[in-house]
Amino acid sequence: MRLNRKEAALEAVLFAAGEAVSLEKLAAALELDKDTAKRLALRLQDTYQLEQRGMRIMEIGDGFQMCTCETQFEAVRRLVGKEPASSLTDAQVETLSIIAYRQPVTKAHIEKIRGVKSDGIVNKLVEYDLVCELGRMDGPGRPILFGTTQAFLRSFGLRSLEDLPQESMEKGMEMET
Amino acid sequence: MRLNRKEAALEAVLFAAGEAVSLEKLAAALELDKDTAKRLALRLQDTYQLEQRGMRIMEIGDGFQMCTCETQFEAVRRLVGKEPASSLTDAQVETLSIIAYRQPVTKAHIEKIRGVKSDGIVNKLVEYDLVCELGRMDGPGRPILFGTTQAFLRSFGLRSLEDLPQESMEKGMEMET
Amino acid sequence: MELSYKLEIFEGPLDLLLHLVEKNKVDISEIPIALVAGQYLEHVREMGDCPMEVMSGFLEMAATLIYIKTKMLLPRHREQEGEAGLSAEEEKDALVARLLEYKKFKTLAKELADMQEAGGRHFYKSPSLPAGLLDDIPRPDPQELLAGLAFADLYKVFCSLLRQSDDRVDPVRSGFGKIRKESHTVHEKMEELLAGGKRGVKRSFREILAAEPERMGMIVLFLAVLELVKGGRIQARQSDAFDDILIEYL
Repeated sequence: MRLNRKEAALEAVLFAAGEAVSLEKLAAALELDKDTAKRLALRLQDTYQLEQRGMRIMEIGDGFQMCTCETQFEAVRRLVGKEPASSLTDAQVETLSIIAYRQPVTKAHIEKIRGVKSDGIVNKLVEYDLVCELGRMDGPGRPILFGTTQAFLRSFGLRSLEDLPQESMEKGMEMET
Repeated sequence: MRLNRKEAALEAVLFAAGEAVSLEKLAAALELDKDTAKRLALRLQDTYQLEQRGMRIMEIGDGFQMCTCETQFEAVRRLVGKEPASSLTDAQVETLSIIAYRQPVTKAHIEKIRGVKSDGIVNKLVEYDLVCELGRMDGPGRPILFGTTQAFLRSFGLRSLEDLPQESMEKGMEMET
Repeated sequence: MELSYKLEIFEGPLDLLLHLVEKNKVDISEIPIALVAGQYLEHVREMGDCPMEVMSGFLEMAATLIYIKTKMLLPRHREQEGEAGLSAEEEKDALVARLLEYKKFKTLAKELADMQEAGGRHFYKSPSLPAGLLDDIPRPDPQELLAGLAFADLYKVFCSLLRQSDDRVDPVRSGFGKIRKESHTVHEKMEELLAGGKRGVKRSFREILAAEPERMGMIVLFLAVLELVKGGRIQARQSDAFDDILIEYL
């Protein structure tokens, strides 16, 4: 079914919002009065159901929201479940090494050593449970301090960072040069 | 037009993902082979256009992404209340174009072409997620190599890097380094 | 008009140079170095209190221009064998190539900016997964992520990073002080030099240079000397490389 202009606008607005949009905001965005906006939204809801689309329009509280249709739950689950456990990228290993040896350390300090914004990478490492927040630094802006996690230690068979013998660090240095 | 089950699943997956979904992931989620998944995605793209829907399906890189149709720009802007993306400064676009055409490229090479320090600008582009680290170059100092992201393709409406405007001879001669 | 022109901000030395080429309506490959070098210096002088890291790039280009100009002014010694470096023409060609490359990207950047305007008319949304699915997502196992990575590797990476970040501090440039505004033009300097001696008088270039407190002033002074040599007003002699240059008024 071909949509009329206002319906297409409604669809676009609900999509872009990603969350529930109040009738008031909806009406303002579509330049319609609230009653008409509501009638339009209910009609789009019917259309989606009739056409068995992948999304549906839900009436939530005083507004509407677009979400995936429950019949498509499995397909979406297959999408997100298919995250391959790849190894860390160069940038991630670098950032991890700085955090391991300089903890507790701020993002600003990591960026100073690497010479490039490392925000996203630190966040990723936190998400991977290799790095965690240790608290906040006393000082301007009270930046977050990061350190390595228990899971990080476990992966290297270490009980604590002190378990790391000094000699092995020197060995690392020799290998380097 | 009533969608068949696979089309509805495709729609649901693209909606839920928000970001670009590679053909491989799409095929896995839909339990189809890649060719069929691609045909299906292209058909959905046509359908959306034909029905003048509020969203459109864009081909980005080796995948697909759902976004609002440009004809609905005003309606969505009224909802969001501001410009979608702050536009870049001249220096930022200049740096971005060097990275786009010369990737993978180091900061030193960018600076050589621009004749000016570009550290802060590259960092800003990384922060905007238009540029990312691709790894490190083999060689003295192992400098970081930069390239453009999916978000770059998206915000410039490019399907792939091949869609970049051609570098013509009149625009300047090639300089080998 | 004149005011806004002076206040125009250039992205860098190449941007300024390109502007001058276009302003003089000359082909890039035919760039009149002598003319452009003078205009370039004017601009750099007007930049005034620029941060050192911005200024250094402009000065570097100024030095390149002066170097090429100098080579062009000086009589050629074709016979001299084993002269190191490139000829003035080759230096100029290299600069032209850089300028062309820069111009190409400036043009491409304009096209890209237009494309961004069109691309920016689409809106995207962040991922929104069906309720109940979020708890379902298996997180990558930290152990799997670190597979194949030994603690020694991590230390190696860390050490090489530290070395690079030490390297990043440019020991020469970071030692520079500030450059203050300098008000002399080449022309003024030439007059000053001419007033400083009569026909037959000999002066040490080193001594004149020593009175010049600023880098920019020295560059201008050197240019002025070259202009006077070219104009046949003075003669410059140097008995050996790195010796003082003796200036004789003609």
